[in-house]
Amino acid sequence: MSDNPDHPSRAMAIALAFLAVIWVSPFAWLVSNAVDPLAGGQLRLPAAIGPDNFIRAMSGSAAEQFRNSLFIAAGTATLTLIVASGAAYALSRLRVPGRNAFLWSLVLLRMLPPTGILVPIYFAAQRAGILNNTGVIVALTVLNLPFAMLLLKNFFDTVPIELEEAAHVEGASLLTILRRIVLPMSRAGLAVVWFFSFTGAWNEFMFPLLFSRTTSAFPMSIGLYSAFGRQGAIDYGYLAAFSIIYAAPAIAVYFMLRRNMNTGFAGVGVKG
Amino acid sequence: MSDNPDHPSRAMAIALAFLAVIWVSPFAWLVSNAVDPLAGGQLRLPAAIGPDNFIRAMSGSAAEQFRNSLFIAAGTATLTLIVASGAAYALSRLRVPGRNAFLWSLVLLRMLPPTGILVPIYFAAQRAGILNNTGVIVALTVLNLPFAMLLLKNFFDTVPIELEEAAHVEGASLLTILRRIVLPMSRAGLAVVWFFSFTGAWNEFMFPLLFSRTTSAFPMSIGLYSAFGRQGAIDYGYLAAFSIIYAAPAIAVYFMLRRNMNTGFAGVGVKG
Amino acid sequence: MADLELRGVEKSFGGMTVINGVDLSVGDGEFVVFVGPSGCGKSTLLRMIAGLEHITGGEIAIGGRVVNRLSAPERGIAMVFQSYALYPHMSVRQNMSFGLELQRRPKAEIARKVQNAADILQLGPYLDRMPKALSGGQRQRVAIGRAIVREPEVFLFDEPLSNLDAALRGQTRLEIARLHARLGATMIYVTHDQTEAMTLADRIVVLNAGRIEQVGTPLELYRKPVNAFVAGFIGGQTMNFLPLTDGALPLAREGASVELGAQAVMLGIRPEHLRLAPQPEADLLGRVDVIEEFGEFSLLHLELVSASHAGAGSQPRLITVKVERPVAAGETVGLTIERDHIHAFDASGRVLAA
Amino acid sequence: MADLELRGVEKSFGGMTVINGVDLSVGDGEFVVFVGPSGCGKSTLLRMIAGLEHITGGEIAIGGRVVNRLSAPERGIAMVFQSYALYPHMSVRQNMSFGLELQRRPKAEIARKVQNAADILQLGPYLDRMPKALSGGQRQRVAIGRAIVREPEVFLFDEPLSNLDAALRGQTRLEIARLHARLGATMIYVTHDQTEAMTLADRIVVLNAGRIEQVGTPLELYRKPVNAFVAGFIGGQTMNFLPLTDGALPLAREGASVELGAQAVMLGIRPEHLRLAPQPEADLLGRVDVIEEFGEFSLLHLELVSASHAGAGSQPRLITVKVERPVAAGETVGLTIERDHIHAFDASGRVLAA
Repeated sequence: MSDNPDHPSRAMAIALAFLAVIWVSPFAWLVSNAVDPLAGGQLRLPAAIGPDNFIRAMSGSAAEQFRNSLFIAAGTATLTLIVASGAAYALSRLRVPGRNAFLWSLVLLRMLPPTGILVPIYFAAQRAGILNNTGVIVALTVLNLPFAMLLLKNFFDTVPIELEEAAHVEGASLLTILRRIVLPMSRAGLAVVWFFSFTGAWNEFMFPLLFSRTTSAFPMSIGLYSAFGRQGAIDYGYLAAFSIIYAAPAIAVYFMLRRNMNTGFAGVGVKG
Repeated sequence: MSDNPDHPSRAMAIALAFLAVIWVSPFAWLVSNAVDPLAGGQLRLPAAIGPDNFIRAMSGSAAEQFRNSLFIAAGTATLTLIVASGAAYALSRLRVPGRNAFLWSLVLLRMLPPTGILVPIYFAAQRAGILNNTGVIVALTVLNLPFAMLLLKNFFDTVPIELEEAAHVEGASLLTILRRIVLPMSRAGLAVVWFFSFTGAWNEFMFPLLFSRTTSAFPMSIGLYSAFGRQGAIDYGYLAAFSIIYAAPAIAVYFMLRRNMNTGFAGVGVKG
Repeated sequence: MADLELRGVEKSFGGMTVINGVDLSVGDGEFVVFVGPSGCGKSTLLRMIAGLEHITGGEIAIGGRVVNRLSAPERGIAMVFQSYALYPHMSVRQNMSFGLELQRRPKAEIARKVQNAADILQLGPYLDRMPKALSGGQRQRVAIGRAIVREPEVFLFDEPLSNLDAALRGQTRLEIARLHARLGATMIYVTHDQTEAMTLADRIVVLNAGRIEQVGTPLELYRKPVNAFVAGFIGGQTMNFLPLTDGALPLAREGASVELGAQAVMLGIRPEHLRLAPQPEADLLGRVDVIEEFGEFSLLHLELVSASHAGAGSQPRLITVKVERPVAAGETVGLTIERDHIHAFDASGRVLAA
Repeated sequence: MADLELRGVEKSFGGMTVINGVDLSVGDGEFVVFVGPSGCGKSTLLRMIAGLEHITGGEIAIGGRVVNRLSAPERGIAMVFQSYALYPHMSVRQNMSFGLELQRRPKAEIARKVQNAADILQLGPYLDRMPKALSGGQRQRVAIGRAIVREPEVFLFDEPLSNLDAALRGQTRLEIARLHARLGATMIYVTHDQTEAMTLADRIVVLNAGRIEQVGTPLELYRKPVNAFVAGFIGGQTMNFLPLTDGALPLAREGASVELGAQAVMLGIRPEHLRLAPQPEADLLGRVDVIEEFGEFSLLHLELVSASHAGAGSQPRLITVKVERPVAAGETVGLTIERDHIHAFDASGRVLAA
């Protein structure tokens, strides 16, 4: 709608650059404090450089917390993916009466604050005797299911039914169609669901805090909070290094799945 | 791909019904315990019915927490919407060099666990002197921006450029085009962003806990946790009533915006 | 290769009947086109033959064997979909081998058959490309190739050309005609485009609202449509329909008329069967409203002005004429009707024997 | 109403030239069609006239006023987009009033003009519907109505019929022709379809690769194309091109040939300008490969078999003939070339004067 769309407005470019700076500065703070054994919490070039903060943040209870986080996150992501993809395929392909009502009621329930249903879930887990990290995985999976199902249903919907019909005419069984046509074509959606479930569970704070009442079962998200709340002077360097280690697996998983996810984001609407 | 797609498989229907029961039972627990002044934490029909639990959950500090939650949630949602829609329109329409790299780096940063950057954000807020609920709003808005921008950019992308060209040829200014064409056509996206920002901020636990160090500034999410962690016997009825009141605004907002959002979810891929 | 037999085939969806007792015999090696407006049931009928839709009544037999209860892969058919339905994550070669792999054929046989189909369709250079790297016409050929390798008894085509542009559509139409001549296979082809039906078919089946209106060769349908629907649907330019008074069309010359019998209520005449004529000898007079120039010929859209034709106070009556030499707009011209090409219709739209 | 003048108009995107010095005069009230294959620059040229694309060289004048530096709304044009570009959240009436409201015209005037346009286009019953409740053809008419109410000096149409199906396209083409006759406005119309160009245009501009190939009336282009591109592009059936030997086409009869002069390297003849003839008198002999039956006529696709034409070991040479009576496939037939309709081309593809 502009005569000259090739030249962006200067003001816009500056505004975007400003936004980017605001966004980047916390990360700069993190890195500069983490590598500086003498870190004092300022945003500045490190006074010294050394691995001391990282060594402290990777030993003892921190290492245990890292393992707990990994167990919770990978377990939740995998369980969510398996259950959700089965249900989503059924929802995408079968004309179950009331299918839409079912889907929308799930979405509506999911809109509730998860903390709002924490209480009944806690008691349910207590009864079932899974008031531990396995319980966290089950609870988070149940919470993840509605959106995971909706997202995957949407991906399965984009696999044209004609492709399945073509494969059927050529003699493929339902299992073959799933294995050779539907799942490969939905790889992006599967990757996105796994990744979001993973990071969601990795960041989860409330459920592990309530479910895992022994310190040895705590994940890193709780460790970060307790490190932060320690008595006396705040140990900036340790905090920064801990934060970076805490963030690392999500970034690693992101890069592992990135190639798949680019189209995945396109699927949920981000064209890049 | 089936000879007879009109009849869903029975097994599938049962599996879906089972899922639905698992999903609904916590809510049944909540309601039955909340209306029962003698609630004991079982999933059963109420022994008695009375408003006592609700009255206790709406008085004193609980009412204050409700107001705080509302301030944080509405403030975050509105600020996010204004900033994100401006930036998203620019991203959608201008060919800024490196636009895609910019967008993707924001998404990447957002993938980091928010708790991972909690530490620098805390100190930044301390410096800026906004270590209070206004600070929570600013921090949450900054965290919301990347996804809000991506989502809105996507909505603006679906407004065909030809519509803006047609309005331009008819003599509309950029502001008129935005006001009369782009924003009305993106109402669904605006509603979705506002709603997700609102519920996200309403549920937020970490930021208010760290930023608002006085009890009188705590929102309901923290109130729920402290009610839960109280000494002595657990007050099931109070907890259930509190949970329901806690969940109510999100549900109310959902129904207020629902008509707009149905197409909004379609936009992010959910056909319903 | 096989013949195909439909006997009283019906289909209803929750009380609504979409296919209404269809009987049809297709001979071995015949090319039959189902044509009709959208929603006439032609695609549903094809999908019922393919085994992709349930049959709620009647019988379908392929090669003499009733296939009602057989699933699609057991029917020995191959289908080319409107959207091509290529597997986007497989190369052209993988797309074409998929069906044979599922049948666990030996690798060498698969390779030979794929190469053979690729040669027929000139797809050799593209075998290792992905479908998205192909043009629309090439994808179309891959979809046909995927059908060929399976050597089916019957080929089913569901509007295979509707996603191609006009020029490519003409070319691909020719390729399909050559393919049929080469393979000699039984082919059923669905389209809404009467040109495709006319140019490709051995026999055309005209469908409307779930019923067969007429079955015949292209020339039979053009020359002897059995009712007004077929008459209006078939033909490059739409037929002119003129209402009659007491079974007769009054002409421009005082007292003259074309008599078609008491039962006739409408006369049909194609634009190419009207001729310009000097006004004293003309059957009809018309004022030129719009001229469409095609180079080789022109179409004149006329408003009838003979006193007996101009509707009394109602809409002007329009008629289309195909002429070789152009005429100026606004001019009044005389027309004669070629008596051999008149179609007479009764009140129900059926043709009356000439 | 205004005339339109393009003088050396150029457009380049980052070093690539897409419009290459176009000169054109369009008279007041003329209907000019830009036609060409996709990517020829026809839409870009239209958008440059509309003011939606920057002009990198030359001048555009509307009604004698150079508009290069004027924004789109100041140019006095209205544009009908290929996608119709109706505002989906406004009713038909709001869509049509939007432009006039922006000009702050009095309510009564707006209502009158919208009603008037709705009457012309028979949109009265739909004024309060939303665009998504309309059929494709109705949306098309709303888009035109939105242009009419603004009473522009020049109407610009960007492939307005390409989203309609074949039958509706024919109807809407007629409506646009009637609209032009009624309004007498200057209209520029872009299409890739030669039929639309031929039937609608006062004058056709054939574009190819950002250059004008030829400007002329439909009949001029059909009868006297200036080069092989225009000859192949214009016409219902594609022209046959036959290569010459030393400026002559050897014929089937021993020693006979058509002499076209030393410079000629190719002969062009349209399918409608070949006639079936007894073999002793024939100019060319061909074996019938594929027959396309159109009812009124047939197209024969022949493989030339006269000794001098069948390529030595190379691809068979194909030729298309339009005939009135059908012939059996596989039969060998004789053809005569109508000498009046031969086109001769030189090595660069230009036509040589007859």
